[in-house]
Amino acid sequence: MRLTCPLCGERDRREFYYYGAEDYLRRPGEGAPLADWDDYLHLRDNPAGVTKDLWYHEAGCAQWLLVTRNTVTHEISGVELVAGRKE
Amino acid sequence: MRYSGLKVITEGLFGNKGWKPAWRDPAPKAEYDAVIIGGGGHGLSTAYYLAKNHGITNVAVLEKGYLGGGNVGRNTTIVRANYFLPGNSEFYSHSLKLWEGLEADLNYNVMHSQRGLINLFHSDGQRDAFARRGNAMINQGDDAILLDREGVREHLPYLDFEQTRFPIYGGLLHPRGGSARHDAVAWGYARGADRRGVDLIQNCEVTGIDIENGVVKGVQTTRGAIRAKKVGIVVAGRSSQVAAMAGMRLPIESHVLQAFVTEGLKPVIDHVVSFGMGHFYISQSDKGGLVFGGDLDFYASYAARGNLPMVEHVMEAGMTLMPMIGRAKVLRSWGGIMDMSPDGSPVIDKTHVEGLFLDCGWNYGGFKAVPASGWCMAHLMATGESHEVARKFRLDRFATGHLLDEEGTGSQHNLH
Amino acid sequence: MPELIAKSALEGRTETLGPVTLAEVEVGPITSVALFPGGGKLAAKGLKALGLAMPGPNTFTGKKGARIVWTGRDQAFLIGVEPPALEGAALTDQTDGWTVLGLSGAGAVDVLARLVPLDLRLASCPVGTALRSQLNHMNAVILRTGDHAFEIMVFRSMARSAWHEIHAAMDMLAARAGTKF
Amino acid sequence: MRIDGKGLIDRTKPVRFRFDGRDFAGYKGDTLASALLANDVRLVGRSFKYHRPRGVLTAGSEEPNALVEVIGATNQTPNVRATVQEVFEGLDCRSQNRLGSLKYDLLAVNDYLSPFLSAGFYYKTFMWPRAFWEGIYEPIIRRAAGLGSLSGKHDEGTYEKAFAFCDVLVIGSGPAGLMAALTAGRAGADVILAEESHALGGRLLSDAQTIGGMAAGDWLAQVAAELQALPNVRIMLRTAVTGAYDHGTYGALERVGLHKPARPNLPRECFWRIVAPHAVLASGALERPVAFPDNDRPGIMMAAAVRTYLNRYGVVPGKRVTLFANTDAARATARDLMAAGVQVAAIIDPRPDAFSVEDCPVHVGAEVVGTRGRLGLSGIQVRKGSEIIEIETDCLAMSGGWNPTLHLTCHMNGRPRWDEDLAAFVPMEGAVPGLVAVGAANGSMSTHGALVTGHAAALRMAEALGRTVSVPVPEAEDAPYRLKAVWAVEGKGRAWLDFANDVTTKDVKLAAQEGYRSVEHMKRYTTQGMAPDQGKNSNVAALAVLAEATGRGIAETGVTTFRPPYTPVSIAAMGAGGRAEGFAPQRFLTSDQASRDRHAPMIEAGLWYRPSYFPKPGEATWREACDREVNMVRQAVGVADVSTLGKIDIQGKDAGRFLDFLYTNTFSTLPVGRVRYGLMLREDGLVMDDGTSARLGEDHYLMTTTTAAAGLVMRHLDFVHQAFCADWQVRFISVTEAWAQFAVAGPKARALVNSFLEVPVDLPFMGVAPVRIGGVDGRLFRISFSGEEGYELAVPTRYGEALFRDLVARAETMGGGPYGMEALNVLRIEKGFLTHAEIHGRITAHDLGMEKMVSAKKDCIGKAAATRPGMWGPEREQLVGLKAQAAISAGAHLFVPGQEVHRETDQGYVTSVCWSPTVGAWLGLGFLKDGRSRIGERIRLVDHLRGLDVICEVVNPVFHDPEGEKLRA
Repeated sequence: MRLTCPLCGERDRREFYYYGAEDYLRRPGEGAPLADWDDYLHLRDNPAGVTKDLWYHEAGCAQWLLVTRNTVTHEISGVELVAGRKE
Repeated sequence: MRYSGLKVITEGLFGNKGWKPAWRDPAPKAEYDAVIIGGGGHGLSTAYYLAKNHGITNVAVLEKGYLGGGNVGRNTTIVRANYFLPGNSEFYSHSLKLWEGLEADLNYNVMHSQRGLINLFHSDGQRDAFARRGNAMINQGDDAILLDREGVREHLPYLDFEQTRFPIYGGLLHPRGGSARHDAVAWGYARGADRRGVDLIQNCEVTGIDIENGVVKGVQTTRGAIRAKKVGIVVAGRSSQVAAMAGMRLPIESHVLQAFVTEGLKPVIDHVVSFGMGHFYISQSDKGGLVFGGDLDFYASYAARGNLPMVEHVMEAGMTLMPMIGRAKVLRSWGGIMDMSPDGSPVIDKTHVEGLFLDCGWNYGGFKAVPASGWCMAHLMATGESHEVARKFRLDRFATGHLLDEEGTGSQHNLH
Repeated sequence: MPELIAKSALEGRTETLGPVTLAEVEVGPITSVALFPGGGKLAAKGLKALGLAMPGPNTFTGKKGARIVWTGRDQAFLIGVEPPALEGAALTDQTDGWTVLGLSGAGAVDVLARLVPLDLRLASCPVGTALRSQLNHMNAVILRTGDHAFEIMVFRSMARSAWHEIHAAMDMLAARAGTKF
Repeated sequence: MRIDGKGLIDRTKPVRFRFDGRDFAGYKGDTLASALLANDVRLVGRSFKYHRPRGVLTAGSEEPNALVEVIGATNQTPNVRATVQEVFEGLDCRSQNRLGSLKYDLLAVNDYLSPFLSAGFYYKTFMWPRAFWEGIYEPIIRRAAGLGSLSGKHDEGTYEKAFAFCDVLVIGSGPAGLMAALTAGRAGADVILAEESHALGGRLLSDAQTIGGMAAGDWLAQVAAELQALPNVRIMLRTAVTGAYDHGTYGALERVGLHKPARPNLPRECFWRIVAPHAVLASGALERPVAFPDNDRPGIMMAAAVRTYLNRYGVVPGKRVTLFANTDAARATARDLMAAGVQVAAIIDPRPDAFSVEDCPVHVGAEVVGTRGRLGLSGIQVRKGSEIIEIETDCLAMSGGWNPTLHLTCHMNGRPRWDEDLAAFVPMEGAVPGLVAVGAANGSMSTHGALVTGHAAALRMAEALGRTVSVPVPEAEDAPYRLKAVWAVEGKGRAWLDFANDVTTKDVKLAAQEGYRSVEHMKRYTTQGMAPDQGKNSNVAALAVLAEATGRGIAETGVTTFRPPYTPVSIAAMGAGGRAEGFAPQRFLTSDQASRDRHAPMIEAGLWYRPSYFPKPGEATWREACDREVNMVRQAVGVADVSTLGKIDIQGKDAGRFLDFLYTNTFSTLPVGRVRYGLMLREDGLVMDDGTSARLGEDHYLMTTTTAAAGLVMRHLDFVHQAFCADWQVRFISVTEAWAQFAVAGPKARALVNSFLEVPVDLPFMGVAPVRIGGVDGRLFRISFSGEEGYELAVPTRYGEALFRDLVARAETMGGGPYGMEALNVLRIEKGFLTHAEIHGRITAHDLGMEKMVSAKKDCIGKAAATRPGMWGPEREQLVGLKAQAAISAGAHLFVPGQEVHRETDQGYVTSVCWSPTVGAWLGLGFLKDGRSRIGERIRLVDHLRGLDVICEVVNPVFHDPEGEKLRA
């Protein structure tokens, strides 16, 4: 498996650390109800198909990446930096 | 038809012409008292115990492919009851007891073999953590023995005690741990359920769940609509998709776990052995293949196949721990799709829909749970109450913070 | 007053096997230059004094004695010179954090191909390339300093493992040399 | 038998080898199989279940029968394919899976018991009495099962792994692969041509034919020479591509040293990770056997294999050969044999309309229905209409047609497509992105088809790479492929489908009869396809038999999935580099040698090595040393290397704000020059790590983490920064490796520190200041992990060793010295300080009694989730100290004295213990239900595993100097 880091280029999967779904980017604000935190921390769409998830180029540039990916075919259709991402 | 050694001999003498099908191939009826979605190990055992323990036999198991085609047919077959946390301890303890009577109960040889499981540890801190776990196992009524380095050497003389990267300090021996023949477990439960009247319906995919006013009414399938008073979702690996049909969003992320088997070899590994400093566990099947595995590939996936970095990690772990296996050749690798929950423990619970029940989130420990999962899910579906050994497997425990996190790795689905 | 003797991780070890030489290299000061948001212009002024600029991703510029190596988003290592006073960037001394290994000679690429998951073909990795990646299980910064020459930066505490693994790869290649390929 | 003038072996280079203790001679270029056949050795193994005599079936890696153990100087290698293993001087091997000799295998009795050993018999018996399973039945089954054996000794061989990158990977070097490689190579693309065998050519080495008007061998030599000369083409011989993985990654196994005597540092094998955006699968096709009664005797071989042995190795496996084949193409075997002067007794062709042109008896519309010969074939029975013909023959060449070698195209779950005309599965197009199957692997069975499709695929790939080229395709044989599918022949006796696992047509039918009708059920119930050949010889025929038994078509029945590896790969090859210390990098402290000089046992702490204790003469146990070191710190001064702690340099105007977000407590208010203890939560509200952070300047902090969590914390910081506050004025970088840091602790610590500072400092507790030591800039922190007045002194790493030696020498003059991990642990337990033994991932700030450290004035990571009802409260276990006069243990559980001991009565557990020389008692830290309100109670500590049952006192976890007067002294 290979991922194209927007900075480092195409690299082997072994350089990356996987965290989870992009949900982790939508941190509830202060004072949000606990149900929002349950959503944030635990509940997932978990699609069999295209998803967006978070990878960390741990052995490379140490950037967190938002990857658009198909969980069935493993096709990767987009990678962007988490820092400075388009909301 | 009852199986026995005598039956094998008499059938053999007459050309094996008299063997009957292990299960029927019925067409789905229009209505059942209960429908189980998923014909894997857990679904089949749920149906079996619904019939056997609760006398509910007007039951259908709906399987989109073939029986036992999910994780029960693609795992490393380890059976153990070595948990630390209350909630898990009693459940797996109950499961192990069921395993110990399974052949007699099912009249099917699932080759459950209590060859002993040894978890190796490689530091003083790990020793203490394993001792803490071993004491919990004994407190639960199960067995555990703390081995020092020499004790491990007696059992596993082939380990690399001299050069391995993380020296072997000792191991926690769980004598009643072991392995079983995975397919046979599915088939044994299937045959047992079928003999009690359960309809096992293969190639029947559920496409929708019918709910009216918050009450389940039945399911839509590729073979037509089926009405049911109670519906159980038992589809680990696909839980999120099926639960979504009932409007639910689950605390589950699907991950691929690879496993490996070598060519057949004469007996060389007697126990189930696991490494404490890398992800590697191994046993030898009765056919002679070394069956081993490691950790998840770590990215969400529904493709039942993995990638090389984890393959290599597993092999490297094997080489540092027991380099005598180096010349065994890997014959086949495969991947299974795991329901990973945020604390590594499963869910057996009611849902917000009346009559709809959920059994999911087995992470990668589902095989050994097959008997107790079915037992408890059947109890829940039959009585509406959680079984006493599955009471903590609540769906809302993540929201409330009553976690069952054995590894202590936190609410990241792939870390358990 | 104690006399503090400086010691590098490998004490300047050098070894040649066939055409390939592996050696610990002394590169002088290493300073991380990490730009603050909006700090690029200010930092550029300071670097200009050295005749350097923040390098683009996966490259290094300058020559031995004063090099600047890309190491991440808005981040570079200034190597070989004491850092100038820079505004707009966080400067952090990294001199002692790294051991630099030089690997050179025909076959250096083959040695690295045993350990590094990178496309090292010259077209993909020309001289002047700096890649953050792995040397087997260690994080590393790999600089292509010549067609047959690399500098490999690893964490200082892992220098012995790095040496051992590169050396093992050299040994195996040397043993293969008699093998028809 | 060797035939003069035939074969590509080097007859000038004879090679001696041994098989089952007998010496034989072969030639360089022989495989073990060809050399044994040349020596008329037909019996080479025993089958898996029935222990039937078995001979060589094929000439490739798909061989199911001829598996041997190769005996090396230090170890043995099981299940080596004799058809792949090249002979070399001194090669020593033996047959396997036998009890007694190969000829008189005692387990051959199983063959007579076969009616009782049908598919799945073991699921139906061995259940009574229960205790007999592990005791009797299973051990017997295990001993009988398996094939070759491992020695149980460490594999000391050398193995290698490597990466390779190219534009076009060509898999297989038959006509299709050569044409593809030539086309892509001439176009200037970087090409890797991987060939499983030891020579280029594939079927061109076995078939006498013409290409482009020249003998195929000459064309091959010409193309091979050009490819070798092209700098952009890399030829990898003895390299089997074993797996197709995501995004153009392929696994491949190279046999580097297996065909020659062992040599130091020469790898036995190399496992390649090849990355190629484009790949050509030119792996050819595998001939398939026919399941007729007793089709498994030595001497019954694949027709193409017989041809390969003749043309490539100059060997014929018999004196009177017969051919049973259902294609025109297979007739070439008979013609080649006759041309070489070998007697062909008959050709049996099941097709009623088959031609009959050969100069030997040809039985059209006939089938083989039986065979004779105990240890080797001596004759066959042929049924032609109602007539049975007996034919004497010692070699039967069979062919049931061909299966494209499409395995790699299935590695990403692609399902092959059934082609009715070929009566075979062909690859699904695009099943592996970037991989294109050509030639026979894609069902183009003629040489012409191979050349044309190989060329076309490579041309398209070159174009995709922006390259153009014109390469003419030479003319070649283009005969149509005609066959009548024949899977099984009815008759008396068992007909084998899977030779390796002893699966017969009866087994497959029985599976169907018993309801195991899905192809996966049949496979699993009969074990068909699970033997070393992975079903290469049997899958399609077994499927066809199942389809017939269940009244379905083959396409409808479906196939089982081919999974990696294509051909078995040793664990050692894929795990190359992992042996011994190679499994993970080793991290060494600058004080490492100094500690070893003092005979300190070095123990692993994560990847680091740290001194356990520093033994003195006369100390018999580690405890004596540890007690001494503890007393030394409490009474004088001790020195410890703490460089392993993670250190993160954080700068910027928003650095304080950033720390406030990361830690539960506040750092933006910390004065410059001061240090504060911080607690860091995971977002789920549980404690992630703890440590101190120092404010070095207005916009400059230094965070420390625990050794264990250093990487985790760095990743966490990167996430929080990049995900939530990338626009803040803050940057950070690890400086763990840049600084060597030493703890100096004890009542004389200040004196020691000031003895070498150029300018002595008077630091307050939790202060930090820059210092100069011997001309070097360093940092001095007044922090303590021991409870004594403590300092940590940091210098650039290169000075670490010198400073450590100096500090230790000075300490010794003051009655102090170095202390190791054991003493460090005792000191921190005495003081109630935490490590990851306590912070084990299920612990909240509330559990630790640190809920007041969670600032109410600001948000921080983990704050919200920690308020969930299950995360705090008296039903949870809380940190307590335990004190006892008898030995206690970490890992024990806690109970109320007098109550029964079981799960329901469990009150908690112990995480750390020590003998405290300071307190004069055994001390422990642990977690007890509602523990803080139970201080002063007595609790029963039970450790079944270590046989301990001790009454302890529940106490405050800070045993030593609870008011902290020594720290602040």
